[in-house]
Order: sequence, then structure tokens, then C-alpha cells
Amino acid sequence: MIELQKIMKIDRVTKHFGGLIAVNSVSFEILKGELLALIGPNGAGKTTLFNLITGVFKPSIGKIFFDGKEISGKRTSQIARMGIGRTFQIVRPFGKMTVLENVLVPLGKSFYTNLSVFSHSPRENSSISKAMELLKDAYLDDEFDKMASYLPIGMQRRLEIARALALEPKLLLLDEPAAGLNEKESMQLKEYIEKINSNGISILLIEHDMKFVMNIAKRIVVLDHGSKIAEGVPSEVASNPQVIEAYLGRKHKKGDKNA
Amino acid sequence: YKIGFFAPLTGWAAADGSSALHGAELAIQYINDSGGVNGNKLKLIYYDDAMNTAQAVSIAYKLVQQDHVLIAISGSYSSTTRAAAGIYQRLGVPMISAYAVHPQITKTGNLIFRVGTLATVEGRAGAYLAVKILGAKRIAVLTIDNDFGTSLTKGFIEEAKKLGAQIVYSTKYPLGETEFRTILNTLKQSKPDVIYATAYYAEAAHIVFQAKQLGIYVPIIGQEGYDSPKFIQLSEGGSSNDTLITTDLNRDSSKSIVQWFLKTYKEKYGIAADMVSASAFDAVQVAAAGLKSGTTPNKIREGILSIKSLKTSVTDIEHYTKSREVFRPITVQIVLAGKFHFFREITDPDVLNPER
Amino acid sequence: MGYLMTLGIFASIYTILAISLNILTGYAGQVSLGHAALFGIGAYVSAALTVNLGFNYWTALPLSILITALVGALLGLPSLRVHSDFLVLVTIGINFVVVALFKYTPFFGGPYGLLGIPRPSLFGESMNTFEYFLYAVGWATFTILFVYWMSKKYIRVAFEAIKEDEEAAEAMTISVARFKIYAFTISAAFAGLAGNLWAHYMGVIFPGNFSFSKSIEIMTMIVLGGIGTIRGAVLGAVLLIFLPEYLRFVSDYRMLIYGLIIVFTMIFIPSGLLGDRSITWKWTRIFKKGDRVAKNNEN
Amino acid sequence: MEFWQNSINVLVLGSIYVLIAVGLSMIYGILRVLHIAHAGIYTLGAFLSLSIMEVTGNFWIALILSAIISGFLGALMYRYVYKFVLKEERIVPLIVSVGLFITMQDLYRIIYGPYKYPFSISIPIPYIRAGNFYISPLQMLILIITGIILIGLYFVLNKTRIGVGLKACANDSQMAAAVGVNTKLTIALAFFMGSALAAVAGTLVGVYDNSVYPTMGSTVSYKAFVVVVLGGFGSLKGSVIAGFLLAAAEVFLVAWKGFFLPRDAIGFLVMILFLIFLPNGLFGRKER
Amino acid sequence: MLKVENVSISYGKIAAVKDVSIYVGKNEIVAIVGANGAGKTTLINTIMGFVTPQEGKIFVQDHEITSLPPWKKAAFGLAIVPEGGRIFRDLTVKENLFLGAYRIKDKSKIDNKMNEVFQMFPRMRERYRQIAGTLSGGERQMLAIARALMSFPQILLIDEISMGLMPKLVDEVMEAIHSLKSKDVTVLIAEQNTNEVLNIADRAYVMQNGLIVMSGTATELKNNSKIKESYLGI
Ligand SMILES: Nc1ncnc2c1ncn2[C@@H]1O[C@H](COP(=O)(O)OP(=O)(O)OP(=O)(O)O)[C@@H](O)[C@H]1O
Ligand SMILES: Nc1ncnc2c1ncn2[C@@H]1O[C@H](COP(=O)(O)OP(=O)(O)OP(=O)(O)O)[C@@H](O)[C@H]1O
Ligand SMILES: [Mg+2]
Ligand SMILES: [Mg+2]
Repeated sequence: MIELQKIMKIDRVTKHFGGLIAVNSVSFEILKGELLALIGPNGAGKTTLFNLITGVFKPSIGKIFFDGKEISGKRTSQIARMGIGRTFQIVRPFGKMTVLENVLVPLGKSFYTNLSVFSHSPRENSSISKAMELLKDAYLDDEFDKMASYLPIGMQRRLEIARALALEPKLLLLDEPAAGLNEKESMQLKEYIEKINSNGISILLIEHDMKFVMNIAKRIVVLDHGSKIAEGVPSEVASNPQVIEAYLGRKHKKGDKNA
Repeated sequence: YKIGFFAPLTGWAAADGSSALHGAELAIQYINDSGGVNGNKLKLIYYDDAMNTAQAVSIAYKLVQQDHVLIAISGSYSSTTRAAAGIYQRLGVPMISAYAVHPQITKTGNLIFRVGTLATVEGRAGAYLAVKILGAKRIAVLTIDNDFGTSLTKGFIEEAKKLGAQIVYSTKYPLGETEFRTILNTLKQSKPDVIYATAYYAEAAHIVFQAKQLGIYVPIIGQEGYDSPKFIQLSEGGSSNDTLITTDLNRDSSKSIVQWFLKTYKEKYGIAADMVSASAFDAVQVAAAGLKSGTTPNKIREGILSIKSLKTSVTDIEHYTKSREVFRPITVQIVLAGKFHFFREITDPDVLNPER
Repeated sequence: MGYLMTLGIFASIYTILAISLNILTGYAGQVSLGHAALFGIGAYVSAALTVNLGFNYWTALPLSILITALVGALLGLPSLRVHSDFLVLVTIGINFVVVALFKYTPFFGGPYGLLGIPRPSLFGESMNTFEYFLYAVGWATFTILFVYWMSKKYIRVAFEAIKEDEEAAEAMTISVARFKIYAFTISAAFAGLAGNLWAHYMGVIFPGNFSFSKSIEIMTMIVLGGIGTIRGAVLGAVLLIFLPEYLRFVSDYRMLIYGLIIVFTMIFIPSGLLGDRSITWKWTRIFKKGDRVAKNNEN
Repeated sequence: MEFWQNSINVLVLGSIYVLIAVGLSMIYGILRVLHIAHAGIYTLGAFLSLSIMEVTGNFWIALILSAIISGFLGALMYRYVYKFVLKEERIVPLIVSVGLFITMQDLYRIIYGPYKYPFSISIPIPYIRAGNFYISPLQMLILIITGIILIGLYFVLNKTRIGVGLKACANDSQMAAAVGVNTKLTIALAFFMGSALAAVAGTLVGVYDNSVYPTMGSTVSYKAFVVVVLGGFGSLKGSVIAGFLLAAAEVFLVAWKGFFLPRDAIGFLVMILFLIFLPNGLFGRKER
Repeated sequence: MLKVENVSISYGKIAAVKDVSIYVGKNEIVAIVGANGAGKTTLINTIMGFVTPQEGKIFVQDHEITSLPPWKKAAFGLAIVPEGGRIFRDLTVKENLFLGAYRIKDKSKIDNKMNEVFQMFPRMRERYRQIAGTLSGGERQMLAIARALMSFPQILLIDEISMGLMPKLVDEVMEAIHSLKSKDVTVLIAEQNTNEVLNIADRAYVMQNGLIVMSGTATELKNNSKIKESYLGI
């Protein structure tokens, strides 16, 4: 029997903020190499779930496993080193560094845990060429020496992805990468993400742009008020009345035809 | 003849620094008006050390190597004076500390002198006053937490215990403190016969005022730190009255130099002279006495060591001991109706001996 | 000569101090207004070892650096919980508490300070002022070179990352806690060195030498010179040591003018005299081309 | 008895801390500048009161006039100094502030001389004494003035639009302007009020200690920050409570004979421990 | 109602907006569309007064307002929904809403408006006391819109409103904006989500590299495939 390998397992995870239950006993799994989308109304708890996975918050209840190991309770930097890269909903590149320097930061991954931080230089040719390669994939190679904060938002988004990829992650968490992009740019982004995914990197993606999601996701998990209300392939989810009611709105009934 | 001088003229210690400078300037004027030293006029070269030891050290080099002074006078506090003393000793220029009390200053080397009374001696005099003269059995002690307070208290407690009194309360407080009510409240519970409070005039003014406010009427004994008209000005409602202090300056003295000094100082600077200015005045007088016997370091040194009852000093300077400290009687002053007055003189040589 | 050499020694010591604070504040973004405490610990440890415990200077030197570094690591712990201006206040607080401890601990001489601290001896003879001047300049040069070298390595990248955005840095596998402690430790080690040099030059130290106002002075040096740069720290240190001395001719207005110079420099050249973005620095670079930093700033 | 007497000390000492800190907190809240020069204004207030009192002979005129003049100078300080460096790194305004403070202190020394001036007034408040317990007229004066000012401030900040405007400016002054808040005026007003409060505090301390001198602000400059920070970022309520808490810690730890550190160090020690457990102060909202 | 004449803005050496002229008629909804970095935000921020233009003039009903500070512009009835849901992060939802109504003195008017806003975004009523900085991305957008509406704007400047909003809300918000027409509000809206915005706009300008490269009625632009292709990337 072939067992599908799971890169991540989220097991009945709950997070409270004071009296508010932001994430409520959510369980789902991500398969190796899969591109899973996480959608749901504003304030449903999607970003909070990302923060739980990456160790920014600790789950109030529940466990998270990555690659067979429990990661809940570990420090963010440890989790990142295990192979989880992420982007932020509100972009946060290192604004006062150049684009190139931004990508050089994660390339020091193997030095940050020991004293070789003192002996290795980010200016070594191998690092620079590696970084330039990553930037090229993100269509950012022309901007390499600009200050990151001066870039338009779309480029900052791609820069964040490139930066996360430099960690050579097994799982990439993308929080609304298409927000604020026009359609041409989203198409470009879609290609970029698909390319990443085809290199074997599993992706968990939050996005409100339904056209984007329906096109790219193999499977979708829907959260509402912190709880999982649906899970399945795009067409299934898009026609789920609960999802339409809470999230898509009536107009989007035609949206599932698109998908 | 050039005389070097340094003092804190800016920063938190500027008040004492300025007084010291004024005192020194007045002495220069006095000496030059009466013909100078062996016919040579004196010239004061002064710099601001901002109460910074680093600046005091660089000033020392500047005074000696660029200004070529024959002798230097410190109008500064202990830390700067002590740091600079090492340099003067190393460079072979005598230095006189006007009023800094750190016991180690004169131990720096054979060229370093002091004009003020050694703090431990003054502490002993305080104990003598409290126990022998006032007959106290139970004593409370307040110590300002710097070398001045610590040395005074050390001398005081040793002597007081030796004379048979009991220390019933003792605490430290920081320089610049204005709030003593908490301490005094606790002190009151220990029912002392007298309070020995080391302080400068600002803290002293608060202590005597707040003590009276709390209904503490036992005698308070202070020292030269109190010896400023500012003490009386700052302590409200005549609360400074009856305070006793051990000091070097006897304002009721019949010595003509004392009255000239007090009068001219007031005229010239618009403010009454204090202990610090008197000490700086005397430091210049001591320097002049040294210069009289020659201008080499050794001659100056010998000149100072051979002083006998210096007439031109505002405070009584009997002679210098071999550890380059002054031997002098200590006067006890009392505040009456808002003025310092002569109360008693302590002459017991055992108490006064700096070599003890 | 002794005068200039003394100033040179102070400038060297403050160069080391300024650079060490620059590692912490300029590189790692941890604003500390308690740096004089570490300076003081270096000075006091070395002085106590030699004066009270009879250690040889050459043994006391590494020990004082090591102990200051350890204390630095310890004092860095609050920075893991406390951020931005709260951290600034904590560091100020640490400064006050450390000075109070010196003042209230008899072992450290209490208010009398520690005296008779020996000059280091070389071939059996204790150094004279000129030799000490060379010695101090030597250490300052070493510090400059070491930190320059360090600033080209990944450690600097990690520092910059936590300075800009701690959460993003964590996501980049950089353990914020570890690198904050590194910053505090390295910074403290150099501050300890500076303290050692100070104590053994002055021969006497007092608690008041390491007060909060000294911390402000060190901070002023790096900000005035250009924060985040070694050249700025050096210039700031040299300038603020020599400036008050050269202002002596205005005598009574010395501190007034000193204060005004600080205010006006910061208003007109806010990124510091030699800061990356300052006009004054760009002037000095006008004939050099192809500098990446300069190019960036035109964008 | 001793406890009650010490409690009065806490109230008086606390009142002074609060007066200084509330003004600072307002300015800090809005500009996030570590405004060390606030202590320079405090000293200015004391000197102005002293001088005006010499001319007019009336303490109340002196107090109010000095508060107004100091307030204006504070606002000018914003307009002609801080404004230019606000966009820079946070440490730059701090250094500017340090420079200003050095300049101000030395200016007072040059004008007034380095000595302490006595500042005594007579006020028609009876001496309250019951056995060993007493409240002096000056203590009463400080308590009353602080009380009035705090109530007034509460009213201004909570019942007028100035308060909301201040909050908005503190948060995002550009957006505040977009919703119609005259940010220029509001910031100037914060400086005016804060500086006037500092001047009142300086005057009261001058009278209470019966001494006014150029460096009287030195300790205050950082003590006030302890209070502001303990209270939490720019939270006025926090500053008030923190001011009294700090005073209480200082008074009672000094009274406790076994404690070995001086008063200032106690204040800081309390602050450090406090912040380690409550890293955002009493009423601080997490800064993001 | 709103007229922008030959405005140019640059940040240092970068020219972000070059010689742009647009106008918005009374009760009209006009969209500015264009790629990333085209200069939309810069233009909107300039109209609100966050940025001062190097050249050109801006008028509201014949009053020149070019370089007035924002609070004076607010007095002319301008309000902004800024990019990225820029709300007062340290204040509560309630305080944010009241600040929106900062210039309104009539309490009952405020209360009525508040109810209206709550109907549009029930979530805001639920989270009345939450610190705005902890709201989710979409909730912040809602609050930003609600805050702008609280000021009874005559001219509403909207920047990238759909960013981060869920599809259902995008529709609802777009409808709400459309309905502002009937409430005497003039709207200038910058948007990437071209399809949605062209559905509700009357007219639109296309921006690219700081220039207006195209303008016309929404229907024209929607149906012109060449334009869609080259500028809008649809
Ligand atoms: N620190 C916090 N304190 C209190 N409430 C919080 C906090 N962080 C998030 N919340 C609340 O938790 C809920 C979930 O927030 P989250 O950011 O995860 O939503 P989301 O699904 O990402 O929404 P969106 O699509 O709008 O970004 C929201 O209602 C938010 O207001
Ligand atoms: N503060 C700034 N400093 C320097 N350049 C800036 C600044 N803000 C914007 N720019 C530049 O100005 C140009 C126009 O930016 P603007 O934000 O107005 O575009 P936009 O059309 O709103 O784009 P987006 O879709 O990303 O919001 C861009 O090239 C941008 O990099
Ligand atoms: Mg989110
Ligand atoms: Mg934009």
C-alpha cells in the first residue's frame, strides 16, 4: 500500500486571545509536494494559524507536526531552520537593506547556530550568485541594489518569497501574496509559485483572490470563526453552501464555473 | 611666579568651584598688593575640570608642561584632586589641596599638601564636642555617602566609642538628597541625645529644617560642610539656629586678615565667604610661604614644611606635620540668630593629631 | 607633550568604548544608555584584581575583559523581554545600580574609590606615558581592525536583521535571543578592555567616573560621528575628547558652546558627521565612484 | 504613626514626580522623544518663579506667569528644534535633547551663578499636627495644586476634543491630520501643557526645598522617565499611578533599615524588576 | 468638484507622478487604475495633503487647496481610506470611529452614522473595544472605510480598498461605494482590482510610470481589449 506522505499535520489546534477564540480545534494535513490553500472570511484565524505554525504564538491546545516531528512550542528560528519558510500578510522585508542583502540574510542559515558566523562572509561569490539566481527567479534581478522599502508592493511580495526560498524550505507559507497586485502581476506571481511548487516544495497559501486560488490550489481548507468548515478540491469547496454564505457571497456562484 | 589652579567651574559642583576660585583670586590680590613673594608678583592660571577626573589629569599636564607653573592648587573635590595629584607628583610639581578630604590625597607623594583639616581629625573633634563637651550618651549618625562623609563618620565613631558613648542609629544617604523625613522619622525612634550629621550645606539645611519639623530638638552637630552662609539662608524659619559645627574658620576671630578677607570677599563677589573660599585663600598663602624659600620643588616643599603659625592665613595654620597635613586647633561655631558665632575651641593635641 | 599624549590615550580609550557601543546600538539596534556601567566593571575588576588581590597586570587584563563580557551577557538578558525605550530605561537603571554597588561595596573601595592601580610593566619596568600612549593606540587599532573584520561577516548580517525586524529575523532562522546576547557580550568585552586601559592609566578610579552622564557622552560620540559606522565612532570619540579641551579659550561659555555644537550638528547633519547618509560623508566620497552604498542613497 | 507620616511623604514626593512625569508623558506620547530637556524647563520654571516673585512679591502671579512663559518656550523648542529631527532615527532627538539640556543648565549658571538661591514663601495654610503626625503648609500646597491640576487635566483630556486629538497624533499624526486634527497646534499644545506642568513642578520643588539652582533638574531628568516608562507608553493614568508607586518604593525601602542601596538606585531597581515582569509598563499597550 | 492640474511629484530623484491632470465631477465615481508603482498612491496622498507636489495645482470647487495641510483639506470635505488599512493601531475600534467623526459636533448625527456603518460592517460592532492593531487584515480595511465614512465626506479618496478583503466583502464594499453616489459623495478610487472597480466607476484613468496614459468611461475601458491588454494586463 502506498502511503501518501504528510509534510505537516495540524492536530486539534486552538488559540485564545483573552476571551476570543481565534482558532478553534482545527485539524488538517498537508501532503508532501502539495499546494494547499487556506481561505476564509476576514478574521477567521488564518494568519493566526500561520503564526501558530511558525512558533510566533504557542497553541493554547493541540499539536503541530512537521515532517514527523512535533514543532509546537519550538522557537520561531528553530522551526524556520527545520524547513518552513514564510511571508507576511503586511509585507516586512528588511526595509533598510538592499534587495540583494535581503536574500543574503537567509543564506547564512547554516552559520547562525555556531561560531562560523564570525568566519563566513555574505560577500563570498557563491552566496552572491546564489542570491542573484533566486532574485532572477523572482524577476527582481534588476532591482538588486535598491533599498527594499522603496520597492512597490508587488516587488516586495516577491522579494519576501525569494527570501523565504533562500532557506531551502520544505514547506512555504504564503500569506495573501496576491493582495494589491493587478491581474497581470498575479499571473506572473502564479507562474512563480507554480514553479516553486513543481520543484517539490509544499505550499500552504492564504489568499482572498478567488480566481487566483481556484486556479492554483489542488485542495482547499476553509476556516470560519476559527473553525474548519470545509475541506476539499476547489470545485467542491466553491459550491459548498456554507462557504458561499460565509465567504464567497452569492455573486460568486458563477465563480465555481470558472474553477 | 605662576600658580596653577583647577576647580569645577561648570556642572553640579560649580558652586564650590567658583567659591574656591574667588578665594584663590583674593589671596593673589592680597599678596601682590603687599609686594608679592620676594618681590615677584603671583599669577593665577586656572582651568575648569567640570568634576571630571580625566579633565583634571589633562589639566595637570597642561599646567605643568605648557604653562610651567611652579606649584598647583586644587580647588576641586577628592576624586579629581586625587587623580591629578598623581600627575603632579610624577612631574615633580608641588600641589596643595584646598579642601578635598580624601585621606589618600597627601599619601600620593612627598610633594602633595593639604590645607583643610583631615576628615578623620575633624570627625574626632566632633566626637569630642558631642561627648566631652555636650555630655551625650546616645548618638545618631547620618553619613553622606561619599569620601567626605565616610571619613568624618569613621573618625567620629571611633572617638565617640572610645569616649564611652553609644551609637544608637546610623545610616547613609546620597549626595544631593533633599528628602530626609523618612530617615529622620526612623531616627527619632532611637531617642538620641545628639545627632551627628555629615553633610554639605544644602543637605544640612534640609536636615535641620526637617528635623525641627518632625519635632526633633536634640542638638545637631555638623562640620565644615555646613560652613557657608547658604546653610543659614536655605534652612527655613531659622531652623539652623543652635546647630553646632566643627570647622576651621572662626568668623569672630580678632585676626585682622580674617576680617579683611570676610569684608573684601563680600564686597568683591557680592556674596559672603564660606569655608571653601577660605581654604582656597589659605592654599595660596601656603603656596606663597613655600615660594618664599625658593622656586624649585624641593625648596617649595621645605618652605611649606617649615611654616610656623602662618599669620596670613584666614584659618589657623600652626604647622605642617611630616605627612603634609596641617596641625591646627579646631573651632566650634554655633548658629545664633542666623549667624555663625564662636562657641569653643578644641585644642586637645591627641584629638587634633593628623598622624594618629 | 604629556598633555597631548594624555588626550591621545583618552581618545584611544573612548574610541574603543564608542566602537563597542556601536556594535550594540549601531549594528544590533539595542539602544543602551548604560554603557558606562560596563566600562566601570572593566575598570573596577582589573583594579580590584591588581590592587586588592595582587594579580599581575597581564593576568588581570584578560580576566577583566572576560568578566566584563560575562556580566555583559547577563545584563543582556532583560533585552530579551524588554524592548525599545523600555530597554533604554532598563539600561539607564542598570547604570545607576552598578554605580551604587561600587559605592556601597567596601571591596571596591566604596566612595573612596580604588587607588594605587599599577601601570602595566614591560620588561620589568612600568610603562611611562609615551609607552602607555602607544599601548592604548595599539589596542584602539586592534579594536578597529577586529570590528571592521567582524562587520564583513555573517554576524553583522544577523545583527542588522534583528535590528530591523525581530519577527522577520526569526523567520530567517536567526535566533534573536542568541544574537542579542552575542551583541551584549562582544560589546561588553571591548568596554571591559577600555575600562582596563582607563584604570591602569589613571591609577585611581571612583564610582562617579562611570555615571549615567558618561553613558550619554559615549552615545553622543557615536551618534555625532555617524551611528552604525566605525569611522563615525572613531571621529566622535576623538572629537568629543579634544573639543572640550580646545574650547577652554572661551572659558566660562565652554559647556554652553559644547551643548550648542551638539544640537546644531544633529539638526544640520542628523545622520552624523560621517554617517552613511550625511552630506559631510558624501563630500569626502565625491571623487570615488562605484561605491554601492553611495549609489543606493541616490535612489 | 511612622507609617502614616511616611505615607504623607509618599503623597508629596509622588505628587512632584507625577507633575513632572505627566507633562513628559504627554510630550513623549506624542513625539516618542526621550525629552531630557524637560528637566531644563523644570529648572527654568523655578528660576522664572523666583525672579518674578522678586519683582511682584506675589507667589501666585509668579507661579502662573512662569508656567505660561515656560509653556511657550517648550512649544518653541518643538517648533525650532525637535521638528527638524523627528524623522531621523529615534536616538537623534535624544542626543539633541541632551545637548539642549547641557546648554540650558549652563545658561542658568551663567545668568544666575552657580549658587543655590533660597526660595521661601508664606502661604495662608495652617499647620496640621496631631501628636507626631503633621502636614506642613508646603506639603499641603503641593497636594492641593497637584490635585487641582490632575482634575483639570483629566477634564481637558477626557471631556474635550484635545484629548482625542492628542491620542490620534500620538498614534499616527499624518492620519490624525487627515481626519481633521490640527496636528501642528495639537503637538504645540502638548509641549505647552507639558512644559507648563514642568515649570509648576520646578517652582513647587524650589519652594519645598527652599533652594533653586542651575543643576536642580539633573536627577529629575531621568527620574521622570522612570515614571513615564513604568506607567506605560504615554499613558497619563499610568504615569500618575507609577509616580506614586515609585515614591512609595523609595520611601518605604529607605525607611526599611536593612536596605543597602541609595534612594535613586532603589527607584531604578524597582523599575528594572517591574519591567522584566511587565515589559510594557502598567498601562502600556504593546508597541508594534 | 475635484480638479488636479499638471501635478508632478518626486521623491528625491524619482519622479513618481509626472504632469498629471484629472478631474472628478460631483457625485461621480472615478477610478485610477494601473500597475504596481504607477503612482496611484502618491497621487491620492498628494490630494489629501500627505505629500506636497513640486508642481501643479489642486482645486476643490474652485478653491485652490494645493498645499494646504491635511486638516484644512478635511474641512473641505475630503476624507481618505489609506492604503494598507492604516488605522490608529493603539486605539480601540471605538476611538478610531470617533476620530473619524472628529469634525462633527452633533452627537446624534454621529450616533446615526455609527449605526449605518455597523450595518455595513457588523464585525465592527462586535469588536467595538478591541485594540485596532490586533484586528485581522480585512478587519482593518473595514475599520479604515468605516472611519472615513464617519466624517460625512463630500469627496472620498480610496486607495486599494479591496486589498485583503474577502470576496464577499469586496462585493459588498463596492456596492456600498456605488450607493454613495446617491448620498451626495464624490469618489476617487485607486484600485488594482480593475474588473470590480470598473463595474461601479463612471469613468477611469489609466496610470503607468507616473503618467496618465489613457482615460475614458468605465464601459469604454472595459470593452477596449487593446487597452486591457497593454495597460491593465487582463
Ligand atoms: N493579539 C490579538 N489579540 C486579540 N485578538 C486578536 C489578536 N490577533 C488576532 N486577533 C483576532 O483574531 C481573529 C483572527 O485573526 P487573523 O489575523 O488570524 O485573521 P485572518 O483569518 O488572517 O483574517 P484576514 O483575512 O482578514 O487577514 C481576528 O478577529 C482578530 O481580530
Ligand atoms: N517614500 C518614498 N520614497 C521613495 N520612493 C517612493 C516612495 N513612495 C513611493 N515611491 C516610489 O514612487 C513610485 C510610485 O509609487 P506609488 O506607491 O504611488 O505607486 P502605486 O501606483 O500606488 O503602486 P502600488 O500598486 O504598489 O500601491 C514607485 O516607483 C515607488 O517606488
Ligand atoms: Mg490574515
Ligand atoms: Mg498604492
